[in-house]
Amino acid sequence: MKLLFIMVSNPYSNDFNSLVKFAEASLSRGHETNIFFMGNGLYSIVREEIKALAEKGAKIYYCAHNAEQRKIKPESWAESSSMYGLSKLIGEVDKVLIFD
Amino acid sequence: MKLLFIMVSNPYSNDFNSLVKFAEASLSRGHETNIFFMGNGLYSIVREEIKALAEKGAKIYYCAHNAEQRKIKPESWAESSSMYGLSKLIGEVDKVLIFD
Amino acid sequence: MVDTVWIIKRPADFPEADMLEENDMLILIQDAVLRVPYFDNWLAVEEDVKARNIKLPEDKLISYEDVIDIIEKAEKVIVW
Amino acid sequence: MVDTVWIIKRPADFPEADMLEENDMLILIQDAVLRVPYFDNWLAVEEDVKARNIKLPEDKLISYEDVIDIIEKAEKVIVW
Amino acid sequence: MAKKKLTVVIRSNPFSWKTFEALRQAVGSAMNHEVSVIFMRDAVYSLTDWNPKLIGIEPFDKSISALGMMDAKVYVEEEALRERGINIKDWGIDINIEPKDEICEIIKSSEVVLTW
Amino acid sequence: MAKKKLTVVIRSNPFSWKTFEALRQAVGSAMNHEVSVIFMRDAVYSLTDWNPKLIGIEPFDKSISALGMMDAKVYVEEEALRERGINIKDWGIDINIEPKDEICEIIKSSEVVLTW
Repeated sequence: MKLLFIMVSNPYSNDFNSLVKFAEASLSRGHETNIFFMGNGLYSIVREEIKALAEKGAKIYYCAHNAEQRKIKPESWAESSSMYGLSKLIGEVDKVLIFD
Repeated sequence: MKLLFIMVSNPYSNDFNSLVKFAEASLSRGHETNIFFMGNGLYSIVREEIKALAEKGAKIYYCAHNAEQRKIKPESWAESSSMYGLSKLIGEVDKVLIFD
Repeated sequence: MVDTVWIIKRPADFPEADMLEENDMLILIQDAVLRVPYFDNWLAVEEDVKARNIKLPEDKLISYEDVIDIIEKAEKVIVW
Repeated sequence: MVDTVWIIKRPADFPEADMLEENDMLILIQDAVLRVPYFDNWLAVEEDVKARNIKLPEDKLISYEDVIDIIEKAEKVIVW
Repeated sequence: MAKKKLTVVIRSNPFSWKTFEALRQAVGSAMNHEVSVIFMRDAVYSLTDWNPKLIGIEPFDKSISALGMMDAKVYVEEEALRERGINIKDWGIDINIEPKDEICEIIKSSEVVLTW
Repeated sequence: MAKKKLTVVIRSNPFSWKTFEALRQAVGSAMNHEVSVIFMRDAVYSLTDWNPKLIGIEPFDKSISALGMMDAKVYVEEEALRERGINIKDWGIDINIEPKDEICEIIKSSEVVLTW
């Protein structure tokens, strides 16, 4: 299946751990795994665990507006997107989990 | 008097607004105003409002360990410090307010 | 067959009773493992339970992979 | 003369009754302005009250500068 | 891309940036999906006549207007308003005050539910 | 620099990075001040035999040991333990289980109180 995780939570929260564990489990089951970072979730995009998920095949997106607002410059393996991009992703996947 | 504000709260929280308003009020009353950023509070050190407080005379400190952990590089008007530095500050001021 | 999988994160912050259907399933993660729900159909993520040193019946514990499998077969999922 | 100034941030998250002394003062900021305490000696920051469109008696409203003045004269301050 | 019945549920953190972000998400989603936005529990305070700028938060009036223009539906929990003794302001669009059991039905009939 | 009676009160967010940071602050402060650390309400879970690494959090055992070596005092709210039916683990230092009214006295007699 195609899964989308939306990460909005604060940095260094329990949600970060859950996101990483869920995404790893999704990848290990061979599912298409997308993660979208927005709001305060953006702060977590710079963590090593996210880079590792990207290397294992997770597709990483982020809200460019929130990144700019927070002065965060994601690396090139993360794709700049928007609320409209998120909406299209929601239309393409089977299930959505939001961590907020 | 000498006031110390410790900022630990999450970014884009109500505590950020309270911190800024309290610090402005403290400066307007002519008090020595110190702000120490640690933990998730570090994320707020890059906001314009904090720079403005520094320009008005607030002394800005941060926990270097937390900054490095979060990949945040504060500007030069902020002074790198530690938990020991915080402890010494607490010994030098009259009152301490923590926002967590 | 599960209709809605509810992922519960906070202790006792369960969905209102009106929202739950017979074939729904509650899955406890994070600090939600501290309180058992008044609804038979629940499971908890073992890692989150063990991390907090909470004792729950072994047959209620599942892995993150198991949760993904349950989500795949369910009609929908709501992180509550 | 105020002994301890308690800065309250969350609705109804007041200090335990045992902690409060007669000369203490509760100051409500942020969402704490949504609930009035069962303790006479309280004030609320006007900006936080007005921002939330809450009606409180005018004589209970103070500015951030006023809070700083109260803290200066008090024995100590605790952000609760 | 499939058009879905999508519901954004806002439950807590009134007077915060969270509501602003949730509504931005709802507006973005309303371009492709059939969107409902539900304010329940403490989040109902977000629809009163409050003043975000006073506490450093960006107002979300434009998002509410946009939801109206894109035919998204906005619902508020009736019980939550009553328990708090508050009224919502006129946001210039239809806001449906519904009892909790009706709110539950909307959530149950959605394909995608995003909670805030 | 004045040596002060300083109390760090940890009330919520057990199983989190917050407790780790609060204890780091307590250890740093214990070098110059007379430090008490109080665990009350849900924070008492932090002193049980839990396993932070399983959920991506750094253990704070070293901070607790350091507090012991620097003669800082650690207190736990007795009622909070009882209500939750839990026991604290042996952290290798004296941890004082005290009733709520005793905890209140410690807070009242402090010069600086840092709440978490």
